[in-house]
Amino acid sequence: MSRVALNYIYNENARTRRPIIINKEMGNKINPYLLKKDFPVFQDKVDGRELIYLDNAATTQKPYTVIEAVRKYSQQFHGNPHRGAHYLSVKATELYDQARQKVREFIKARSAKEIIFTRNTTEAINLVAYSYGMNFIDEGDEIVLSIAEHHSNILPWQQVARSRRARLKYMYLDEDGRLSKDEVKSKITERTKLVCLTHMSNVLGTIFPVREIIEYAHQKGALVLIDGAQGIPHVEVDVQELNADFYVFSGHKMLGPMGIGVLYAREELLEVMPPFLSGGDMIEYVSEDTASFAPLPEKFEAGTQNVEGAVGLAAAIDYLNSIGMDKIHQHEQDLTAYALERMQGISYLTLYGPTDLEERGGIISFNVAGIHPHDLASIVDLDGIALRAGHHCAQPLMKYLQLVASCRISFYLYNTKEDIDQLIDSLDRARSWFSNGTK
Amino acid sequence: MSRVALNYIYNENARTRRPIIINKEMGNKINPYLLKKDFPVFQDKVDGRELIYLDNAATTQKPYTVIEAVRKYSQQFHGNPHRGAHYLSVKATELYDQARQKVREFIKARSAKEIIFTRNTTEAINLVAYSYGMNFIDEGDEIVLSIAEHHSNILPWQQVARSRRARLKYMYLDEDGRLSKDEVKSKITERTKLVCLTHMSNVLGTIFPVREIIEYAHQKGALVLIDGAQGIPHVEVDVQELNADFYVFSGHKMLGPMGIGVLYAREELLEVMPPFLSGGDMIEYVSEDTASFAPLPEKFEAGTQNVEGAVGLAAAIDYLNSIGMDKIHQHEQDLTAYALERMQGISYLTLYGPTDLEERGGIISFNVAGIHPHDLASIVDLDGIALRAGHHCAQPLMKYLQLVASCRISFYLYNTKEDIDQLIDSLDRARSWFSNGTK
Amino acid sequence: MELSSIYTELIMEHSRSSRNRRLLEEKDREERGHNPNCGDDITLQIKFAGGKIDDLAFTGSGCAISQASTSIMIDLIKGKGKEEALELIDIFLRLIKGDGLTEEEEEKLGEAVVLKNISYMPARVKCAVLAWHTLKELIKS
Amino acid sequence: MELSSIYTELIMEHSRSSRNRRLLEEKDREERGHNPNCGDDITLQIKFAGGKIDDLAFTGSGCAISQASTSIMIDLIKGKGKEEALELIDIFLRLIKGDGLTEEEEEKLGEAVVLKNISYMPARVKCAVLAWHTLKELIKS
Ligand SMILES: Cc1ncc(COP(=O)(O)O)c(C=O)c1O
Ligand SMILES: Cc1ncc(COP(=O)(O)O)c(C=O)c1O
Ligand code: FES
Ligand code: FES
Repeated sequence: MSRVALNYIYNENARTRRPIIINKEMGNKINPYLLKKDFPVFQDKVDGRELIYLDNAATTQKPYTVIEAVRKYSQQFHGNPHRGAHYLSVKATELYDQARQKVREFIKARSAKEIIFTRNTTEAINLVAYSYGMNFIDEGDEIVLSIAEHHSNILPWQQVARSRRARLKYMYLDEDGRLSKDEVKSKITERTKLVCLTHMSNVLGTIFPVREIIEYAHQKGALVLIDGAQGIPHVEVDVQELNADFYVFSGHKMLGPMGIGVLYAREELLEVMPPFLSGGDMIEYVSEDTASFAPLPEKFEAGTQNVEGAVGLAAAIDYLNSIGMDKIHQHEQDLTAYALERMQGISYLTLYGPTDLEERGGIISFNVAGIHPHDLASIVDLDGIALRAGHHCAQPLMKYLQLVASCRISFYLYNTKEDIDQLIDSLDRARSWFSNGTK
Repeated sequence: MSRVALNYIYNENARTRRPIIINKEMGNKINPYLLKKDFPVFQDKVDGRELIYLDNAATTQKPYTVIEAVRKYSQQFHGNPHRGAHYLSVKATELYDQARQKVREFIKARSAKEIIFTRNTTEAINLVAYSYGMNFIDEGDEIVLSIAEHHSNILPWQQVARSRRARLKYMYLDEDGRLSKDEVKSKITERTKLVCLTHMSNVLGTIFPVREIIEYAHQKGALVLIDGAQGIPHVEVDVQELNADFYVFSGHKMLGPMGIGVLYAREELLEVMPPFLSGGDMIEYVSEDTASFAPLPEKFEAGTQNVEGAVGLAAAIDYLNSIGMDKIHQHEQDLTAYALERMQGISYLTLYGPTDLEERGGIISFNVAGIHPHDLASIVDLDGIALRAGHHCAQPLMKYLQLVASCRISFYLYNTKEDIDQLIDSLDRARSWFSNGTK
Repeated sequence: MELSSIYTELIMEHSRSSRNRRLLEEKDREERGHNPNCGDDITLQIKFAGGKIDDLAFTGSGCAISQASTSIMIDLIKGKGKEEALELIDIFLRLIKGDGLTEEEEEKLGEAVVLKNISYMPARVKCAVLAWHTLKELIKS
Repeated sequence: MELSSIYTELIMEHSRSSRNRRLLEEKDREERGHNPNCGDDITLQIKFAGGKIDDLAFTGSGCAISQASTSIMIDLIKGKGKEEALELIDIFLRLIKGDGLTEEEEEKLGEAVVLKNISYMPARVKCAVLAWHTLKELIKS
């Protein structure tokens, strides 16, 4: 139990709307009660109830600083970036470029040219599929996915495989929801052109050994795309150290606005890939019949970009940095340990995914005996608890697990042990009601 | 002069932050001085100067109501729409659906299924190019564009033409920047599969007779895509009456947020078109090797959508409706008449585009003798005037006009005659400085 | 809202009941209905006799609401003529859409009225209406 | 900022001057430089003699800032050795980047220091540096 006992720190700063910086001296833990004060959604009752938000894998809530950054941009600095000589256009360009730099630093990319803003993870993967996949993957090549991929990291590759007559191969999971070395080695071979793997399973919470798999794939001559939608928000990522070829993620899953996502790719790859979307500012010269393209990163950003989204994402990164990704990760691990410990003791619950904390993050899938997951989600919602039920956009994994649906909770920096306690109380009530009609 | 004399109405409501509704009884004109109060950017000095914003064709400023709608969504109602049973997810779904309905009503589409949210105009056109163009345009087919298209409505078609071995044909403009009937008839023929035309030229301000051209194209068996980036914000559009097959536009050019745009397409077309981006919520069933797709409109919206962008766009539409598109258009016509009248009298100016108000809207391109457009943009910026210089992402048109660059001013509901007067004063000063070193 | 006002005793009973969950020995037609976004599906089997719906039953799986709604529907519809059945389906769909029903209409729905509160749960509407849409297809096919 | 602090008299003069705008009768090499986002371009021609830049001139078109910067650059560079020219280019690029220069460095740039304020106009930086980048290519090629 000692590893899960949170050592809360009370901090006077918390009453202001500034991100809370926890001094090392005060212990190396964050205090989610204080962090919650930075998030307006937790200040008022939501639909008449205290909000217990356990759907962070779907999307996260936003701190004041992010909301304010977007508002301020929209009120004072809004212009169409690039090409304009006037103040607002220059200012928008500057803020957009700064946001790109901020992302670069956050993921430790070599150059800002390697940061392409997209709408979300899904679009980033589609960009790679259309621009890299449709042009560099050939008949007979193999694309290797894990069976735990989100639809967004499956469908584009189904399409590439179909169009290019390549082969899709899946790496299956062991009984604990892990990818075994043997499985990796038997699927990734000299024929593999691309490996597409999620950093963390959005269903099972498994954190895959991406660095090792990338290294192995590179030995075999394959490139690797890491779907970081559930990675970046929760663990420190250094794309150079990982040596990822492509790494993609969404702003809205890391405290940022919707409508902004990121494709990181190695510069050499982006250089040889043709543009995906075309039009607007991504050109140099256009004649009636042909065009030449702008250098990176503009080459991949067609039309007016979502500057306010990028500005909001930069503010989200500032907020995360002010807390520290290591502390955030530790906090989620503590919550996960506590939740697993409590939930494992409940006989009507079935839990899915690895039990070893070393191999997983703060996403827990489970089912309640005798209650359909969608009923359960509705019932706990009556107690103000937000969790997700369904296939989590991972139908192939669900089929592999022989499940139609599961309930899923997912943590972030503002969650508390109390959230978990309340969830379990609510599960208990649901369970009695469904078993014998009492609450 | 009588048609350009604005009949300003003073309205007490203006001091509150509500959209101003001008009663018919008070005259049929809007008062831009009052409207300006709805826009925070005009409340403070920008970079130490009063802002005179004449770059509306690039992007427009946002009223409080739009900024507030986005803020409120982000603070109180944010969730990942679709599939979630919990309150925030349901609320986000509801607001997203309402925004779609609002867009449908605004452009008078038959069904909300015909409204696909995209990032911007550029992405909407790319969607059509990839999904319709790459699948339904065949060798020998012709794609007819006007020479006045924005790069976003050229490059995707160059790519389709190249991949599908189709032919690109341009309709050229007459000396006044208009499309003649003869030109239309000589280019659109039985071989034409698709006509791509901007509603209003973003360089010359020409409003093309889109209804007539659509009718003619349909007679010849061709489909028509109207690039409404400069249409919807300025004139009332009824897509059914127009009978457009595709109509696309951007939120950020009509008072809305960045990162949200719209593709309208007739339901029958969307039904047969394959998905463009894939992943996330746009599916029904997914197996390891194949997938079936969700019905419209989800089929074309992959990944987590920009709900806050859609909510902001809905607020922008509310604002525009509260004024009335007819009044907005009339106001812009009044400003254009005034500007043309004043500018035509200045010998050092060369104006481009139609002189007849019936054929044009509030975008005016010009050059100042002896001053490079980019110098001019920098100089007027020193007076707080935002205008655009360059090729306006329409290089083929510029080449056709034998211009390297031009200056461009573009009006919206908050512009005043005074803005134009100040611009002209600033041009005069620039001109004297450049001619003889005095201001 | 209260747990007990949505998952009412009647709904819980029907969702657990196996009375209408069976295969018909003799059937005229069957129809499968499915909700792609939860993966649930049911199959309805029907037997007509003398212009009336003589027997009706279902198999398949889903949430408590879909299962209860199916069972309640079967109790209501069995023995009715085609036209009347279609009318009841229509009334029910309007109930769930949140349209106000007349007292007379509510009466016609009988027990099915307990599903009224589902109209306040947009995410679950699809569950309540699954069987009814499937039946409509079945009768019309 | 003031009009006169950017479009200074010296800049206006150079932008109008035709002294350095010509084709060399004898050239060793030439290099074209262009700014895609405005469409402007210039061509520099160079003639070396005894390890020095004996003659340098330009043709092409562009804004006042690019034309002035080109003309000022030619005045500064003509007669210099390759190494010194490259050093001056480097100092100038740092000036426009907004890096603080030492007094000594500013002195080396001579008239070119008038372009300093361009560092406050990000949209026009490309204009000020066009010729200098082109010359760098030309010398190094
Ligand atoms: C006519 C026209 N089409 C397309 C666009 C591109 O719009 P966006 O950059 O929002 O995609 C613009 C504006 O830049 C435009 O004026
Ligand atoms: C692992 C994973 N990949 C991809 C996605 C898709 O992200 P988005 O919807 O932001 O494109 C998600 C989240 O839904 C996810 O969890
Ligand atoms: S959740 Fe599947 S029918 Fe209710
Ligand atoms: S605007 Fe073209 S070089 Fe200055």
